[in-house]
Amino acid sequence: MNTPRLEVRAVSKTFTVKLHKIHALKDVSLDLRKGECHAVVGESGSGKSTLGKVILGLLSPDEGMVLFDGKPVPTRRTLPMKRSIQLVQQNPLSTLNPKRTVSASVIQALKIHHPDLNRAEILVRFEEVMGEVRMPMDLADRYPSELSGGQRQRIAIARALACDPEIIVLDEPTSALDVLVQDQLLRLLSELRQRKQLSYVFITHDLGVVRQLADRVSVFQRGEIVETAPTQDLFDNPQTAYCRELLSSVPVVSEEDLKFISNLHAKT
Amino acid sequence: MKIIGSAARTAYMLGVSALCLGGVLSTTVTPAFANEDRYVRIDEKPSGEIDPHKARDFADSILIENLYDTLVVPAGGSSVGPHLATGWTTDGNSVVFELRDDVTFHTGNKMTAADVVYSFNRMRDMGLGRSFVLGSQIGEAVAEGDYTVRFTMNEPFAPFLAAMSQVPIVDSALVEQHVTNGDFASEWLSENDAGSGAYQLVSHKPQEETVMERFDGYFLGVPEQAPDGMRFRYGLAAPTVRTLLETAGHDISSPWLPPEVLVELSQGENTKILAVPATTQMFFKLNTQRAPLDDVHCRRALSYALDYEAVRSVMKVAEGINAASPSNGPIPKGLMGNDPSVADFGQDLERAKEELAQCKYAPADYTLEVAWISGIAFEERFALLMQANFGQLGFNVEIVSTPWAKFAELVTDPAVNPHVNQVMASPVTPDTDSLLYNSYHSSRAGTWQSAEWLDDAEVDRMLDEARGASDPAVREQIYRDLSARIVELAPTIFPYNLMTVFGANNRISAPRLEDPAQTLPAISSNFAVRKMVLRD
Amino acid sequence: MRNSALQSMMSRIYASQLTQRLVQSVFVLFGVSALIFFIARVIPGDPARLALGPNASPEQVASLREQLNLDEPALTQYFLFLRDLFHGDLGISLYSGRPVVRDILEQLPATVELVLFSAVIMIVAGVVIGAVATRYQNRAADYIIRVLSLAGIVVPSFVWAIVLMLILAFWLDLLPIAGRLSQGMEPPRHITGLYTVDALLTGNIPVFFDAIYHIALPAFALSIASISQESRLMRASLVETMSAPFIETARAYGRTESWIIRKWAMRPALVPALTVVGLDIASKIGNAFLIEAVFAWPGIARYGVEVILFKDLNAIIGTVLVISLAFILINIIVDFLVGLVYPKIRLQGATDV
Amino acid sequence: MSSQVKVFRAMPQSFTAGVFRNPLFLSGFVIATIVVLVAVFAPFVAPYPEHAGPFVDFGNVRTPPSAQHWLGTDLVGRDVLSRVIFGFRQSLLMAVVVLGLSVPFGVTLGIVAAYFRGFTEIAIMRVTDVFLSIPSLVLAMAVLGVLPPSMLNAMLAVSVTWWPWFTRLAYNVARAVVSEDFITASKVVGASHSAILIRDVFPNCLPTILTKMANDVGFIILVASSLSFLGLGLKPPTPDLGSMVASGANLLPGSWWLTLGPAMAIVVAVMGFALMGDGLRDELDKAKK
Repeated sequence: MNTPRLEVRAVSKTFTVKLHKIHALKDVSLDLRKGECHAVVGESGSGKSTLGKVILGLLSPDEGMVLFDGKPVPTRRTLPMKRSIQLVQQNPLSTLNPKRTVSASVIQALKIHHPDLNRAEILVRFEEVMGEVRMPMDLADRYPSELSGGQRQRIAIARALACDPEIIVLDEPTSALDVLVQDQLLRLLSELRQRKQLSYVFITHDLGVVRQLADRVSVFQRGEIVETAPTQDLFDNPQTAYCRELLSSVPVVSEEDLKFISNLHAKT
Repeated sequence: MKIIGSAARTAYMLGVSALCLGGVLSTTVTPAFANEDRYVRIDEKPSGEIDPHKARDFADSILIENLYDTLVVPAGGSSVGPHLATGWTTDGNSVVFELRDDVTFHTGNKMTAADVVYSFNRMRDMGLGRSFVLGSQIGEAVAEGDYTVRFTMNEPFAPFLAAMSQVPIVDSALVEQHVTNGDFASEWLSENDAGSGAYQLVSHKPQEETVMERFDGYFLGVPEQAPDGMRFRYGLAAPTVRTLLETAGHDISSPWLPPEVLVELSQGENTKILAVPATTQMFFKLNTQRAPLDDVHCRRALSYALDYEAVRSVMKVAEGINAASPSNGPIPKGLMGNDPSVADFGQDLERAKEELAQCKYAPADYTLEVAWISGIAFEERFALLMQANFGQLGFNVEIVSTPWAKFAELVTDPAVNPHVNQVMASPVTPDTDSLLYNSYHSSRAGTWQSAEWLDDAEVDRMLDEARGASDPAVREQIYRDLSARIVELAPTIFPYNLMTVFGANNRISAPRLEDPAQTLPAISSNFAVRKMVLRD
Repeated sequence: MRNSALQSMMSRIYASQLTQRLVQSVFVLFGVSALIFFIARVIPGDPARLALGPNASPEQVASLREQLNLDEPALTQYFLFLRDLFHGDLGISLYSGRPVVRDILEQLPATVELVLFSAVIMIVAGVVIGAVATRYQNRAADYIIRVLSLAGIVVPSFVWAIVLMLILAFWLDLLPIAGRLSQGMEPPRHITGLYTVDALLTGNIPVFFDAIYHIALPAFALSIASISQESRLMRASLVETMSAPFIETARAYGRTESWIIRKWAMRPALVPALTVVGLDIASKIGNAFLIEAVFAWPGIARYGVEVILFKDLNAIIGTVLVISLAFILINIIVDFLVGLVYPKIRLQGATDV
Repeated sequence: MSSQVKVFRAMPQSFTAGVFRNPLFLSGFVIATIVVLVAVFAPFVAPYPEHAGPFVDFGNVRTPPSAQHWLGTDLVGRDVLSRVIFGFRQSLLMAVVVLGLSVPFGVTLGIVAAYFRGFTEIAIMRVTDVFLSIPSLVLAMAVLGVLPPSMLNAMLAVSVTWWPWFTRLAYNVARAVVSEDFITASKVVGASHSAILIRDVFPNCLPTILTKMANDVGFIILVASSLSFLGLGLKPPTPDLGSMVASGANLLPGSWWLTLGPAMAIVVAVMGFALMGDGLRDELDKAKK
């Protein structure tokens, strides 16, 4: 059964900034199977986000290609193709258009991918999606500035879900949130993955999060993948020096710690 | 306040020192230049042309008047008197001028017959400026000795002598040196003078000022009390001129000041007005080729509809003095053929409506374009008046303001030439011909002077006849008949005869601009600076 | 990277950026020349007829048309024009009958001098007034200054010119209102064409003061609107700077507001105010016509409007080109100077091509 | 529950409330409102509405201010106050049309350039530079020199000089907006370019554009009056504040009322809108912080 849904094949990408060539991606390959969460870790600037953009079709690679269901993805993606791969970004402050209510942002996505639905049906779908991300409907006609960071990220997820995607690129979705909210969001993501058989490309520099969520991990250094392995293997037995260094710097937050923190919150 | 103390202190100091400086300068710097005080300062429209054979408008003609001389000069009425020529004889088909032998150019060269021939040919061959006064009837000019010139005629040309008063004589030897590529030395002459006039050029900046100084070798001499020079300034705004006149920073204004300013100047302590009862007339020229004014009845209707009294009321320039007086039709007072009995034009709406009823056009179908020359402020009021008056007949009137240069171009095409054009004109030469021929002969149509585009065989015949007739009495009669014919055809509305009025500082007196007895009909002749008197 | 290496890289970027700007402005100038050439070409009316006057014969008009290439297709005319332009030839002005280049060279210095003086007045007064407004931010003095500076902007400059002339020249008779020098004052030997500068260079002190005495009123009238503009900008930029963290630090040290404004906030705040100086100077060239008309200042702005009304093709193109060239150069120079004064801008600029 | 969802809602209310507490904006708003009302109801407000049309009364010229004519009469006997009131109409119409032509055009080009980058950006911004490299008064004069004088052509001429400023402003603001994450999000969601431009880019540029527009109403009146002063104004007898000042200025100081009335009218109108713009900008700056 498990042929990859998404394959990145030997992709390279360079940028020219002030006459200097920067290799953002060097010969990067990666597979993603249905329902799998593939984490991409590395320091900032190591090319993780560029990979995300290539997968999403926001950048076209200089060399190599992206395959979806075994077929090469054309440069100009069709609407169903766009629908299949969605994105949740890092910064909750700017991921939503501040001049639109959150309902408008989500409903836009619904309308684009469900042109045949009428207004009432759209609203029904909207309520469903809001329910899936546990957002109360009375926040629907708020502006992003009137919501908390976590709420905004939920809306961003809702917008992605509205498209009925198969794959979601999660570009550091929790790094700007405090630990508690981060945890809630990760639980939500994990639950959604199981329920909807979603595949995630999880871009992060936070190995703690990786351990919690990812099935497999690719480690990035200066545009190259230095190691790809199942999560447990990587944590137990890192193959490269770079990975070992990376792992040694991870602060470990245990389940007990989290419980302790949420209790604190509950009391105050 | 101590916050930005130092900055404020600096600003304060700057202000104080500027004021001190101003005070010191105004008392010390200004009066240090004695001889410049004896320059007369005159202003005009934006730019001036000093090539004598390219000069064409009023401003240019003042410059040429002072830099150059002509064979003959206007001498009152329609006559001309001797100037560079001591006299002339008419001999069959030619005119022979005897020249003075004591005239030197500013270079020191003697003026001879060769210069006269050269100048005439240059003016005619270039065909610019005022060369239109030289009818095709004039044949060629030949030097018959150092001080004798013969002009032969192809056909009789009565206005010949008057026309010669507009042909400035240049120093041919000097001009020849500067000819390049057969350009008649026109580039050089646009910046230098080659004349014999009472004043010679010091500097010429066409958009700033032209300065000239007394020429001591002038053959008629320049009186001691005449200004030592002239500063001819271009493009000063009315409030500036007005202020300068008050503060003795200026002497004579252009004639385009608003009448209200002239009224104030006439009452000023240091100022006065100069009024020249010259042969200038205001013409409202109707485009006779453009519907609905190609119908004589519509034209007459407009003539009767105009409120002449109101037009003239605008031109009050001093207590009890109105620059405008009722007109006698196409020929202004003081020119041959003027007929005081020609109707005193007045508003008569009844007759206007009668004429309109006979017109084949319905006024409501047409929008009349009434033009005025931007810069001549009072013309806008006439346009507004016409809009109201013609509106009473049911015409829709649109007012367009055009700069003079653009207007001169618009009139070349009868399809776009406005229906009504306001033009002030005076005869270029003292001869009636120079005014009427260039306004009404069908061969002349399409210039600013002939914005009417009149095409009438009868008028053409009379104009040609008057050119050929040599007997003044016959010419007088022809022009009177012509005048009646033109009034009947109504190509033009004649709102008023005009005194040309200038604001002036009290220190200048210009007899030709003030004393009707000394005033000459060609208006620029009155700007001979050597005839002015400057009080210290 | 070491500091010196960083600096050398910065200055390389800066230099390449400057060259880039210069190259770009050449293209912009081509654009301006094309734009104005084609605008001038659609002016209805026959320039040849205009030049020769209404009494010229059709043959004369036709021959001049040929001489001026008026019968060629517009594009050919434009290329012929460019060819001549490279030879420093803008043709003959129909309005003055002289080479356009000569007319412009004669008129330009007067305007440059006028604009320069009013720019100096503008910068000094604008900065001082802006600083005062900031000091008293959101208090009565601030609002009064802001309303007054608005008045400076909303009263048309020709009205200012007339009002100043009435008061200072007509009623008080303090300052002259026409010309660049008193009558009889010989202009100084031509070096730059700016009378004040030439007089200083030739050591002719009376002429220097006389020139200043004459330029004072027009330059002030021309600067009023931009003083107001500049002081508003200065205020806005100072207010912004005053809320920056490093100013908070200074406050924490107990410095007075005035000290902070002068010593700390002024320099960074000057940058945005100075960058618009270029734009302001350009708008002055336009406003200069209004001023030059009232004060009989023989400059290029007045010339420009005359030739537009006269439909003098060559002169219109020449004037607009020169004015645009001046505008572009001024902006580059201002940017360059700002870069020198405050190097941080360079890097921001570098990423903001 | 779902019926409560409003797809559109105005700007956050705190901003609107803040604007109306700003004294600059408030005073400008009051002045501008009065000017607009006077202009709209000119025929009812003006004491002699017929004096705005083809009317002359040479028996009653140049009378100083009096009970019948609060601002005196002009050179052909028309009531100056009435003409000033109708002059507001022309000025506002001018401003509205110029903004109506140049803002959509300029802003569209600006955000398109910022969004698409590449050749589109270079082409648009260089052409804009060309227009910005000619001082606007000079450019407007050149254009008006080409066209015959009429209300519409005057508007066209000013618009030709006005749009590049909006292009540049919109471009600068939009460049910042375009780099925001929500634009990427919209692209990923599959929104079309036009939808992104209209829904995402434009609304986020709008406050800055509106602020400039408020200011510009006044400045357009100013530029138009400068053009009129140079003799490139509207066709008489249409009341035109700039030409009224210009023709009156020739008669200063004697007939001061001919200049004072229209000059004050320009000042008041420009002031009102400029104050509004100032206040808006203040609030905008606060909102950004």
